[in-house]
Amino acid sequence: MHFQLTDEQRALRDAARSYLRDRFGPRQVRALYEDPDSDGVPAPLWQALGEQGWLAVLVPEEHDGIGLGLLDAAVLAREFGAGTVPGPWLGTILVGEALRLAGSPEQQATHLPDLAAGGVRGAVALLRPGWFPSPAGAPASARDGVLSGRLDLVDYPSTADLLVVAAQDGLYLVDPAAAGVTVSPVDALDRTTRLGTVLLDGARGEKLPGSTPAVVQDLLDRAAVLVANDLVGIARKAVTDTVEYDKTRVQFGRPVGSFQALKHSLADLHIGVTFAEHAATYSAHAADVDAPDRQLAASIAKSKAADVSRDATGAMIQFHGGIGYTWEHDTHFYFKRSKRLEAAYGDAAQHRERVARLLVDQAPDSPAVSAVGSEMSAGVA
Amino acid sequence: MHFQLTDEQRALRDAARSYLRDRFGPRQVRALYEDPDSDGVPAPLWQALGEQGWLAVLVPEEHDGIGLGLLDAAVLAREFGAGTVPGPWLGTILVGEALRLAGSPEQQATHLPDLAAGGVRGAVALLRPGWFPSPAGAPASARDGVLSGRLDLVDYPSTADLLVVAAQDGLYLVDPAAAGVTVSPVDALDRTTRLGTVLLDGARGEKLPGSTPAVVQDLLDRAAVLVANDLVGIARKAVTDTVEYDKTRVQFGRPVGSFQALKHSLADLHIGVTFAEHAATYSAHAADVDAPDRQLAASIAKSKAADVSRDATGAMIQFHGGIGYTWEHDTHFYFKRSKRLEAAYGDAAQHRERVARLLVDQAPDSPAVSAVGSEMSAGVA
Amino acid sequence: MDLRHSEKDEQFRAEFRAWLDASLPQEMRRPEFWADLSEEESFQTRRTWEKGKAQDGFAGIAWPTEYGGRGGTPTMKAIYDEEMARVGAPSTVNALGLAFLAPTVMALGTEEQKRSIIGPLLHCDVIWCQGFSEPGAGSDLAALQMRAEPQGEEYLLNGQKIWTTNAMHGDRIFTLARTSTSDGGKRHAGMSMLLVDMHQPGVESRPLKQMTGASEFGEVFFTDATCPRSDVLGGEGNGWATAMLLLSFERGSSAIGQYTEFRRQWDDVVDVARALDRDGRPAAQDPVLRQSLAAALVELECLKYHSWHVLTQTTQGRDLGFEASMTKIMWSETFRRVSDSYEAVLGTAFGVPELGSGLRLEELTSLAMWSRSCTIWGGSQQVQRTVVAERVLGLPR
Amino acid sequence: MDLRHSEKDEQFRAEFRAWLDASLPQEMRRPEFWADLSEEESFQTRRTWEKGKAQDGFAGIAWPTEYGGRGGTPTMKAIYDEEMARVGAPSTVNALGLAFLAPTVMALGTEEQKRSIIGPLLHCDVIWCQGFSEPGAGSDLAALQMRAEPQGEEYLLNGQKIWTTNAMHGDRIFTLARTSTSDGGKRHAGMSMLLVDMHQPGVESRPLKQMTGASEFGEVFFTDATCPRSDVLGGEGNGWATAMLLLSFERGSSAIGQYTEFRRQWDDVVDVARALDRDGRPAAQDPVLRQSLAAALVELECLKYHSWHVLTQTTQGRDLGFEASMTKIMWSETFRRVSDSYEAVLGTAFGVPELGSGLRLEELTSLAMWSRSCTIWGGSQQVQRTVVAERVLGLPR
Repeated sequence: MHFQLTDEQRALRDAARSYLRDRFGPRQVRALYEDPDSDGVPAPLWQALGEQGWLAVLVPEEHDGIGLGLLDAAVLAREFGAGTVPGPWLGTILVGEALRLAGSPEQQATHLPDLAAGGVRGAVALLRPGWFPSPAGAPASARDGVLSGRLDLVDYPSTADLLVVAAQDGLYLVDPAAAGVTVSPVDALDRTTRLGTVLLDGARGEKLPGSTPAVVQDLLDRAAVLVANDLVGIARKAVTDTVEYDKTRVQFGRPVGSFQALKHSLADLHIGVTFAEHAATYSAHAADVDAPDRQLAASIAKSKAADVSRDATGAMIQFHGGIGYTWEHDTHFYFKRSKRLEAAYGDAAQHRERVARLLVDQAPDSPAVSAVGSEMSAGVA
Repeated sequence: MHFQLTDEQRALRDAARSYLRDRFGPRQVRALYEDPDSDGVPAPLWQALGEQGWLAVLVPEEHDGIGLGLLDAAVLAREFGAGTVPGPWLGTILVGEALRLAGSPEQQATHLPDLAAGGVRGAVALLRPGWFPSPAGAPASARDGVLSGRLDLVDYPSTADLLVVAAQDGLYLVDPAAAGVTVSPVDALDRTTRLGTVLLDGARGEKLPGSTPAVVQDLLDRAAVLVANDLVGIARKAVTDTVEYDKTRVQFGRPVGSFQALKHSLADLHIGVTFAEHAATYSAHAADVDAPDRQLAASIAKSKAADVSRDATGAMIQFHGGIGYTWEHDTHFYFKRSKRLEAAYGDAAQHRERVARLLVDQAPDSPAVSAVGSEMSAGVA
Repeated sequence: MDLRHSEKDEQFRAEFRAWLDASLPQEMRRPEFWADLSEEESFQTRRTWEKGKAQDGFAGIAWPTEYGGRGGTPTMKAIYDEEMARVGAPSTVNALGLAFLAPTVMALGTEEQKRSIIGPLLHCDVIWCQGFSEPGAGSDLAALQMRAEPQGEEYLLNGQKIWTTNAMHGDRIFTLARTSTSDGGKRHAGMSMLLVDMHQPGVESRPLKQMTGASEFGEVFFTDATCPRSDVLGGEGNGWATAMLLLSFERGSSAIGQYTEFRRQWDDVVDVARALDRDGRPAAQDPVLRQSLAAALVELECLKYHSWHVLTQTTQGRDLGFEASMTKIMWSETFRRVSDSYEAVLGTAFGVPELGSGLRLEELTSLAMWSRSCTIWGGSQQVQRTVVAERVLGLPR
Repeated sequence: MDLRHSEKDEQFRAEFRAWLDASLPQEMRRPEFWADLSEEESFQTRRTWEKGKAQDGFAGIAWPTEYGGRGGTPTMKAIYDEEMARVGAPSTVNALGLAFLAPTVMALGTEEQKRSIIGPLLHCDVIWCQGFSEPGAGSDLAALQMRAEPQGEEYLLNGQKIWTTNAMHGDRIFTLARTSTSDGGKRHAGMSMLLVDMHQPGVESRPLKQMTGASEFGEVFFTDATCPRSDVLGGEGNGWATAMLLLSFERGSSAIGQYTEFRRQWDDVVDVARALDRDGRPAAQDPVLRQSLAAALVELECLKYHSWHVLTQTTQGRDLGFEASMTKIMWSETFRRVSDSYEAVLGTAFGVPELGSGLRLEELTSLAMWSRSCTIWGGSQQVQRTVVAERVLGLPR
């Protein structure tokens, strides 16, 4: 039993970490904050994502991808959270996942290689804002392949080459440049994204034939798992930076980090983030091995990560004192990114409600109950 | 504007306080804990309640009572909470209130003088355990004045001379010794009460003619207000005793109360209890002046008091260390009484839901919204 | 227990309400009006309106008439705060001067200082800044480094202040500086409270941008700036005691103004919850969000009760002492609770300027972020809790 | 990432499961069985059953065979904990001996001590108590006062210990005492860990009744009690180091046993919520209670993941160091969360022995109260948080 990343996954993590340390740090993030009218996709960053294979992790090898698992993507998501990395990485990954899980062989062959290489940027609209994360929350309606609906709070629609939209009967590929599609930008507090509203009014969509409700739910869960990992990256960074700051900031003749009230708060946050890291890791692994408790694990990860990231980024401001509330300090990058993601693909309360649906509403010895060795019965790894 | 007790109310409080200090302290409470098979009504205490007029506060003067308001009774309830006082005081007061609010002149004349003097002990069954505090939660059903139903978790039914029972169509007086009434004692963790189940099977009840749904709701609110005051008394005592203990308990060469983490927890508890004290006071006053926000005030008081008392009695154990977990220390009297009362007449969550029904579901400028001077418009004091 | 105000106090309410009806344009009551102005426009608009209010006699409500006040009761001041917040009147441009400087001048100032400072302050002819915090002296004010060397009839000021509200609009600044060289380990000795003209070459103000994007705060740099030796408040070398007295005036505040503001915020959050879709029904019907909204309302109403308690004590001439230092924790935590419920209601839409329905959100979002600064400035929550524990509960240091 | 156990480990699980099926009577798996026994009956029943388990080879799972252990892997020990908790097997009567004394003897004991202590401990022939805390030395263990004066070949013991688990059933006690007079300000010096026979005239045990009414704890009084000088563990004067090593063994624990127990508790709470009426429908359908139940479940599952993490590190021979001291906070807080949700579900029925439906509640109610002691003993939550902050996060003292 090894509940830890493989050597390869650690190498992937280290590669992302060094790239962000050397090539895309807070200075580059700040540039996006100072230029809200830019498209929000720094060209060198996007090029690197393609070159490093970070857009190809989940694309099968037969379509020029690397064919790794969700846990590998989660490793990247966590680093991207810690670095408050902008750009349509998540949207592109999710378009790829939609195609991989529900696309026809032709659709896969047409789009997956470009998505893996970074030549095509994806964006998704899978859930109405505020709705419970299930296929019933699909934001569009479809009739005979023609789509209509208002898709709110879409990440990076203005720069997208390919949209995946959920309608009541499944997923559709939509060309954002097609007739009947109007994209309007919306100001976002978190400037590591560029938000927009997409109006569909008689737009043609190409159905993904395998998009059953179960597959749509799976895609929503995968999105939640990746967001949970991003949040966990944010939260860990918030705690680490705050601890470092409080070791050196002196007030009343001693480092503020020597005050017991701060110590205890930071100890509790550290423990909370540790729990959330485990949950975020396991949720990705559970998807990869199709564990019986994979839905439960996704909801545990998302609710725990959202709570912990909210608390950690809030404490980051409080325990930096006045400086933590300024534009010039990086604190607000974390706070604002966390706010955007805390409720994405279901907020903490909705995922707790889902936990209740899975465990409270079912018979006590339902297979959703997991334990060490549970994968044995699933017979996969 | 005076948001404070009158001199008379302070005198009432001081009288209760000195009686409890001199005549009925923790030693007497402990005797009840050591003798769970006793009837739970110490005779000298009950006699004193009658002699001091503490059972007569709310009974009109025309029926040999003192004719004061709910705030006066609340002052007593708070002291009784602080002293973890046993006995059917609350039940007797509530039977009196039911008669005063809904009884016929004959019913009032027959029972109120005895209730005021302590010659008759009351018990009530107004709400099914766990139900939302409204007339719909009535535990009995009535047909042609004949009652049936199982009344759970009734305080002091075994020693009661007179029961008030809520049925779907209003309140009934029931003689506990009558045919069709069976009382079975139930063990209680909190031994400052004696619980029982009352089975009604064809028991005769005497309707209180004025018991409209509004009056039943009013009675439930008054019960919640008195319980909120009891809880606030518990919570204040828990904080005070813990502060005193932590000033003297030395570990690591200094009083444990000098550690910042304890200080901050106790400061927050002190502030919470202060808020709850205000809310408990105002809720009683609001009933006395029939303020437009009296229902809101009752729910605010009950939810805040329940939360604060739970936190304060829990902290009392934690911040006394091992000794706070022993039978020999008085801590558990407070903890257990708090547990019994936290959910009585609606728990904190149910009263928050009620707040939402009153303010979120109504038009924004409904009269339920209160402010300084709101009584002006009600024209009463 | 009697929550009615006296007839005289209520007459004042009626009079002030009538004045507000007549003198506060409807558009100025809407947050959108202010959201659409630049900071400079907003400041000047508020200044002009406030000047008119003072000219009509609604400034310094509870202050003596001989210094330009209205000579009213503490209750009238509470009513004033409440009515201002109720209609959403513009916030004062002279907040620090009104809350801190004026009562200190009244208590410790010379007759000349009283006459020259209070009137122009009330009429917004002089906008006052407060210069206390420094980069190395936040929670630990006594660590401040700014020097004011006596040179003949003047002081020569050198140093830096930070978190200065209205730094870009200030005319004068009351600031704490070291006027004598360090007295060994006595960190509190040798300080003086100086009243410094900001319109001089040696004073430079820079805006400090906040995470909201706004710049209510700034930094003030002093480079050989001067200040006459007569412009000391409370006596040379008494700066620490003067500052402590000054900060204590916040404690007398009843918080009824804050309550009324936050209650308006809560009402607006509820409106948003009614408009926002959540699973095909209004978010206001979601049982879990209702818990969050109601929990905030419970704290709000408790804050109101507490403000009645404080007002009762003040009216009866009682000094609440350190007990009153709980008020800062109470209102800032309550503000956080209301803001938290806004965050919960908005979810992914937090930070978006408006909802599809046209409901504008800038103001509510700014408030939610602003609530996070309120647990830091004016004594962080951590510092305040220690004060409550030691001074109110008597726990050992 | 591979959460499967090795085939050998899983064989052990199958074997142990089969043994449990055959050897643990059904009635002993039900909490009611235990609730209806006296404390003495309960202890003796558990002791007898545990003895049988040891005789059949299921004790000391990961300990060397030469001292009576099974010679298994850390994973087998985790599987053992999990299977024991899963079926609700009786808890061990020798908890302190197994968790603390045995590994310390293995690390520091003489060969003679290893041979004479481990076997009888595993077979419950000798029940061990731990004598650390004193009335004046709780969180601050170094403040202990008990004296053990060397007199020829013996120590003469005088003093008092408190919070001693199994005080009324113990045969021997490993206890920390001062064997040399105070060494100036060095509070940690001059202590020794003594292994004392409790069946002697100078040792008196008294039960200490808890708020639950039960008496798992007791006090032990030493009045000129004796102990041979050969019964020192870890060397005379090395008591503090020996105690610190001893306490560190708790940190290696993976908490999978606790997870499994608390998860059973949670399942039972859910059953209660399904049975309990709330407004005419099961409490389990109340949206707010569901949040409380689910929040507890989230913590529970995170505790399980963490136990996998610890087990992974242990299996790979890594020392988790102080990082592992977080485990105590994690499991005790999780236990509190589950207990809190029970309190919320029960409401006014908390503390009543059964529901109308016949559902027995004594065990769940005892657990809910017991959870409040777990944040105190074995290093209070406050002490643990300081350790995490200083030793794991590196915050300054």
